[in-house]
Amino acid sequence: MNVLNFVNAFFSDSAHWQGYDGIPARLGEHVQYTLEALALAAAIGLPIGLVTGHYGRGGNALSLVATAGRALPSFGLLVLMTTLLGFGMLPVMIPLVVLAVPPILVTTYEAMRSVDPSPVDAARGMGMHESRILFQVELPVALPLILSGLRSAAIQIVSTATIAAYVSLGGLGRYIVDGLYQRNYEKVVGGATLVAVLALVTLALFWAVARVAVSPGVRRS
Amino acid sequence: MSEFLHDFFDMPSDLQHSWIGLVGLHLREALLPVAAGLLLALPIAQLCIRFRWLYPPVLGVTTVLYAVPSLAFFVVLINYTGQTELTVMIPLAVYSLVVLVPAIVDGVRSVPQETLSAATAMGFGPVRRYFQVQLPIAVPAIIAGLRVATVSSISLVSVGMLIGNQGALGNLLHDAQIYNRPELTWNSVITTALLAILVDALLVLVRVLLTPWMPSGSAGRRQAPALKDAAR
Amino acid sequence: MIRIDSVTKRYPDGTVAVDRLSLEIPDRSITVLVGPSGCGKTTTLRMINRMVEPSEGTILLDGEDIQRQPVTTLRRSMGYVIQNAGLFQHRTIVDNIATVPRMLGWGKQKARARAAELMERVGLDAALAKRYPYQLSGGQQQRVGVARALAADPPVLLMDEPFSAVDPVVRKGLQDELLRIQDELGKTIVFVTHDIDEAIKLGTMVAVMRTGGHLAQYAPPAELLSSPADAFVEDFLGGDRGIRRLSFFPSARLELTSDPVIPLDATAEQIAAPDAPYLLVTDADGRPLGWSEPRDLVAGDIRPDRLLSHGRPFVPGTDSLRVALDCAVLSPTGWAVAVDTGGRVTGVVSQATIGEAIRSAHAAGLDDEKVAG
Amino acid sequence: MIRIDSVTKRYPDGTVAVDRLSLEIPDRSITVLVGPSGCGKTTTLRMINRMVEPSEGTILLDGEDIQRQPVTTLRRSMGYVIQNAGLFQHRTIVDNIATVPRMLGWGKQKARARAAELMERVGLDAALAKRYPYQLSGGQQQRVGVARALAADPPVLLMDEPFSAVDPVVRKGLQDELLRIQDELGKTIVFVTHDIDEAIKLGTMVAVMRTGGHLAQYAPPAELLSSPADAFVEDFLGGDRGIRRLSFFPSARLELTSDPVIPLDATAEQIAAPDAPYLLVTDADGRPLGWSEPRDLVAGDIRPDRLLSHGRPFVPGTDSLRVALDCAVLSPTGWAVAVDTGGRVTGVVSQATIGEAIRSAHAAGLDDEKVAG
Amino acid sequence: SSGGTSEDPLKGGGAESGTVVVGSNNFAESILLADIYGEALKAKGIKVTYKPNIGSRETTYGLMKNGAITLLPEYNGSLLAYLDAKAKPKTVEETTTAINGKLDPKLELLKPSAAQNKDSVTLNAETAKKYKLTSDSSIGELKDVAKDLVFGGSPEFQTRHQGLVGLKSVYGLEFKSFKSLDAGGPLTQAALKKNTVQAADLFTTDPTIAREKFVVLKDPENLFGFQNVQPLVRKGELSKEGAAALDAVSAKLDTKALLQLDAQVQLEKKDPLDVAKAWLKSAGLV
Ligand SMILES: Nc1ncnc2c1ncn2[C@@H]1O[C@H](COP(=O)(O)OP(=O)(O)OP(=O)(O)O)[C@@H](O)[C@H]1O
Ligand SMILES: Nc1ncnc2c1ncn2[C@@H]1O[C@H](COP(=O)(O)OP(=O)(O)OP(=O)(O)O)[C@@H](O)[C@H]1O
Ligand SMILES: [Mg+2]
Ligand SMILES: [Mg+2]
Repeated sequence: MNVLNFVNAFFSDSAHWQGYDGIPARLGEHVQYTLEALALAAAIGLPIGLVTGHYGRGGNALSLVATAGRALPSFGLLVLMTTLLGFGMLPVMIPLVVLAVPPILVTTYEAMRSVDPSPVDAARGMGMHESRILFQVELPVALPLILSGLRSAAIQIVSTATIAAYVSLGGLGRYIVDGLYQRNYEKVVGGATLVAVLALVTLALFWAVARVAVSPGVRRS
Repeated sequence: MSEFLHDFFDMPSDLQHSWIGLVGLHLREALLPVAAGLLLALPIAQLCIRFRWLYPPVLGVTTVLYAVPSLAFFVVLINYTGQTELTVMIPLAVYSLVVLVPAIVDGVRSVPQETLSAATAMGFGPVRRYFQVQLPIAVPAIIAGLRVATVSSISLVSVGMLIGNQGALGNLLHDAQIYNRPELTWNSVITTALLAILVDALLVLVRVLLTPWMPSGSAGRRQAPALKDAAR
Repeated sequence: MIRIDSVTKRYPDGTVAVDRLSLEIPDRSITVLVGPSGCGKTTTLRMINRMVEPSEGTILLDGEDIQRQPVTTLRRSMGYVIQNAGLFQHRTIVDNIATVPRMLGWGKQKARARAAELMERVGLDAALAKRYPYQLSGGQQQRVGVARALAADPPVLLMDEPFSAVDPVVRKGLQDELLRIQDELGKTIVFVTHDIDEAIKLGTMVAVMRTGGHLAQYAPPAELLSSPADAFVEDFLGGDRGIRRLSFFPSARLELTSDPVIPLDATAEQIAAPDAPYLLVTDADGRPLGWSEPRDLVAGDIRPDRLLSHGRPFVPGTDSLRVALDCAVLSPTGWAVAVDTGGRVTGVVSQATIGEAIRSAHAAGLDDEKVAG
Repeated sequence: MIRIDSVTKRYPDGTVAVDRLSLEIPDRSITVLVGPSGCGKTTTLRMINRMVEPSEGTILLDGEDIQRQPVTTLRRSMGYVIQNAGLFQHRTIVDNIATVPRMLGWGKQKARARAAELMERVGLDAALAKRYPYQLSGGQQQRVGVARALAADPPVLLMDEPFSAVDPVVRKGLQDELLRIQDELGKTIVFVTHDIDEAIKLGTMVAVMRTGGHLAQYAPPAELLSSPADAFVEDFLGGDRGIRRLSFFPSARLELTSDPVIPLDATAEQIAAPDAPYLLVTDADGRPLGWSEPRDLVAGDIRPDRLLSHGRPFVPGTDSLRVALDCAVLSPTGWAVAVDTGGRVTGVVSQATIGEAIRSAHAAGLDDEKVAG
Repeated sequence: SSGGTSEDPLKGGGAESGTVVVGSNNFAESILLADIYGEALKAKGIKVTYKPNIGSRETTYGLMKNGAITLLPEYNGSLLAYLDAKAKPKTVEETTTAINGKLDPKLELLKPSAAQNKDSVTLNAETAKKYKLTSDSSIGELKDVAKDLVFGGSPEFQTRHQGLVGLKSVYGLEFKSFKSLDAGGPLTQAALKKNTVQAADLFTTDPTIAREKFVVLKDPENLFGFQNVQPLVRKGELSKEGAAALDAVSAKLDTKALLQLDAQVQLEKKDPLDVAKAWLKSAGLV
């Protein structure tokens, strides 16, 4: 399998392990982009999703926003933002956030909507305040789904952050874009492998978070 | 203004297509893979339904493939399929699986047990039951999946530009840069987004036409699985 | 006739759902399988149309082993009705009903005509034909389920808790409907329920099953009520066994008396004549107005608003002894008022007389019960 | 006392769910709201804890308008129990129960101790404390729901069809449990159900509502059965009104006779002495064996297996006249057998005597019924 | 790292016989030159299809070899550097000879034109000022300050001899870091302008150099070689007539003309095809 050979060659070349273009540096950049974009997207998507989901209003509007968000081509947006804003993190963050907000927003809304209404009713009947109902009754039950939304957003960001390389930023996409122009498959495949591994690590991290954060009473059902 | 419009729709000669031509090309490069993905997803999903243990690994594999950046896919594929549309379409078809397989599996599985029992008891064989009962009832879920797959496919085609003018409307992005014509970037982004929204709306229409049996009031609620797929 | 012969069903996980069950299901009558949750009723029913295959034993349909037939042929010869109807949500009502005929190769026209006919039979308005299931109420859906099962006129009907998801009022309507349809069509019906009242109301024969898939008792409902085979069955039957059993005893042969019945304009003699503690006053049409002690009545000045309630009247012949007894118990005088279908008094009967009637009805069936308990 | 004063609820879509309803709900008793689906029961209940605000009218709690209180304070002073319990699936049982105490600022220890106490009160094993709701059966979950509502010892308990999702056997257990708890704690309970039998069993007062949010009748259950206000209520009550009403009449004062009771080793004289058509034979301990005509009995050779079934015996004092009547009806002889709690025969009573007892029980309540109908 | 070039599996899009497939790299000048070649051939009645905007030389050379394209505008020095990193020709003729020695047997070069367009080491005005460098300074003078500079260029520049590799071995330059941008395109221009990079590889024909007052350093060691525009074709797939037409184009094309044409495309936003046609006409070639 030549792909495996490429992978092997890429990772065994010690030159690939140091310097500004080394794996640690590129991986660090990639993780940084991912975390920043995810944090931004979550900061936008989670509150809106939680509140609209709690009150059950605005589902149609959300669905429209989500469709529009997904319809905007990340790559085009990246180029556009670079044209408008020049170089820097912002033009890269915007497409990544636009990409990540719809899944977070929509899943959070749906997660909140799918919470069994009877405990909420019971909580209200007990005299719980709305905010308390949201955070102490609905959120713990909606958490697994909300995490799954964050997870898909994270995976998409990990995969898509590679386009940052096209506008001269770093990250693992560097290997793929450079490899393309240098006709160096080893780099392309190595870069893609790193991205896939990072995606797997992301999956594992979310799994671990779910194990810790989700109540056993919810996990079961 | 009209000059701007003229510039806006004036395609550089190296693209070898008019704006409409690019739109057509873009749709072809985006939709054919989804169609192929659907054809592929149906049997895969059926296998996953038949053999429950198969579903988690299939989901795992599709998710990992999905995580591979499209550009990397393109570059590796050039080895085999050359610098052609096919190179762009194969990864897109693969990506669509990550949405379509779960959509079909969940859709078919969501058919109520009573309905299945009733069908079996009426003497439906497994094949007839699949095509006449399970699949039609799964249509809303499948179309929901198709919507997500199609929209993201339309968005992803643009990346094909990086392997040499294979990105349809995405090619405008590169030409915008080398010819210093930023309006082409706008054109690319807006046209792509509009295409995606249009196709999405068309699919909603198809769903409405195909499923007169769905309570319209709860259409929003039935969208739930669809929206969840959006998350993938 | 369906004959279940020493059938056992063991599921792959080891659960024994049905244990050496033998049952003869008579033709053209309703046989009810009843028992607590998980006792194997559904499993038994599904073995009849081979949706579950027995681990041991055989099931014979008209003397022939059902294993001999192709499974789809067998199933198409049996209607199947389940809870929530199990309708095809993507097909209109008429197409739902026409499903089996269409599968059997009937033309579209013919199948639809048949469907329309069946909709009428089960009491569905023809206007519903083009609707989809979600547009129907639960009771209507259940009716569609029955119509669909009847579509190809199968000799056998299997019904698995068909009415358990609808509310009590609608359920009663559906039960009456089923009895009427059965009267008209004479199918062989196997009916599963966990509601003993439903079993007693519908069953010609009732098989009470016990957890573990054992048959606890197999008898007509009246016998079940009077002679439960063991404590489990007795417990399962619940209270009021005696009174409920009276449903099976007709009130036609009750000895009525019209001595204490007097009109509103009764003369003093008419009031004095009867040797009865209470008199029933009727209006000009003979409808009951109320009871009174004779001494409270003044000829020519009987005030209807000062009479005692006559309670609920019963219709001899139509109502059972149960209703007659209830009327007597409800009446402040202990006498039940009998009326004709027009509501005119045909006589009155004391609780003691009803008691007599009960005892003789009992005596007629005494042979079954020659076991001290 | 809760006083609902001419309250109307009009939903934004125009539905009038409750229409000028006035109701006085007595303290320390169970008041049941019953009626067909959509008649406004839930709306009425939820107006009491202001989860729905009335469009018109006022609701007074101990004389004070509930609008005057902060809504959360009001709600925390009322327990609320709903169908499927509405438990918090992410919390353990003990934490579920401790919710309101914790909200009220109790310490963790104290709240848990209270929860443990309540678990015992509602009949839950302490071992369940650390489980999650999904690990409990429906009936257990419902018990947790009740315990949770009782946690802060609120004077009022609002219950909306709390038992309607569990199967009939479990439901009966929960109803008995509720009656017991109510006996011990004396809460003011407002209970919504659409099951008239449940209403009659649990209610001190029963409010029958009619579609459109109208009050059809408000009365104690026995009165409801004997004198339904109109055809709607009568219909809603269903059959056997007279017999069901007997549940409220004790059998303690029935006149028993032990004349026809003879031991297994009875002498010829003992057999000949009683002037009765049937004799009841008992074993050495005095337990009933069966009935026989005197002429079929041979002194010294009474064969238990040839006796007639004695049917079901009743326990005077514990059982109601309803049970006594059922026993008489079930008995082939028309005589009911009375036993003590140990199962030893204390006497027998004929159906006619029971009829007399019914009539006199009736007479005691006759004043209510001075309307001919 | 040789995985990529050891096998060259490029294929696809093979030319229909009799049709000339004109390819180009993914920068404006290459597209323009391809258009000029193609239109010149069309004028001679030769069937032409374009495959513009393909990518880097690494890709286009492969496509030439496997026949997916028949004709490509090339720069002789760069091509030689790609084929033989160590060659150091002194004249255009030497360059051609050296290339012919290494060129794939299926390919041949036609006559070179006078037009030159080299890669370069170009500083932005700010950096030039800071280190007191002018267009008379040589690349070598960066030796001491390179460690403080970020260099920008196309991704492939990083691994080419006529790129970072050569800058290190020939001039001993080691930059602080390298930023992958594009082949002398707008990214590079913008990055240089905004001082995101201080030095960059720009094409000497780039009209922005003058506009932005960038400083192109001299290349005394001739690292970037001779960069005459020269058509590369597949042997035997272009008729004599066609070859003659291209030779005629090369004879007329000089650096000044090329600069002017580039300006039309990149600054005046004219379509390269129109520009090509107009030039051919004005040069009397059609
Ligand atoms: N496919 C199966 N695999 C394993 N056990 C099963 C299966 N189906 C049913 N059982 C078990 O067999 C027993 C009988 O099941 P069945 O469905 O026949 O009961 P039922 O009498 O119809 O109960 P219900 O009133 O709840 O419908 C139960 O213990 C059930 O859990
Ligand atoms: N939020 C609402 N908006 C509009 N109409 C409502 C709303 N809630 C209830 N209704 C309507 O008000 C009427 C009474 O509803 P309610 O829930 O009080 O009935 P209920 O007696 O509890 O019925 P059920 O036995 O089905 O629970 C119904 O017609 C119902 O459709
Ligand atoms: Mg069952
Ligand atoms: Mg309600």
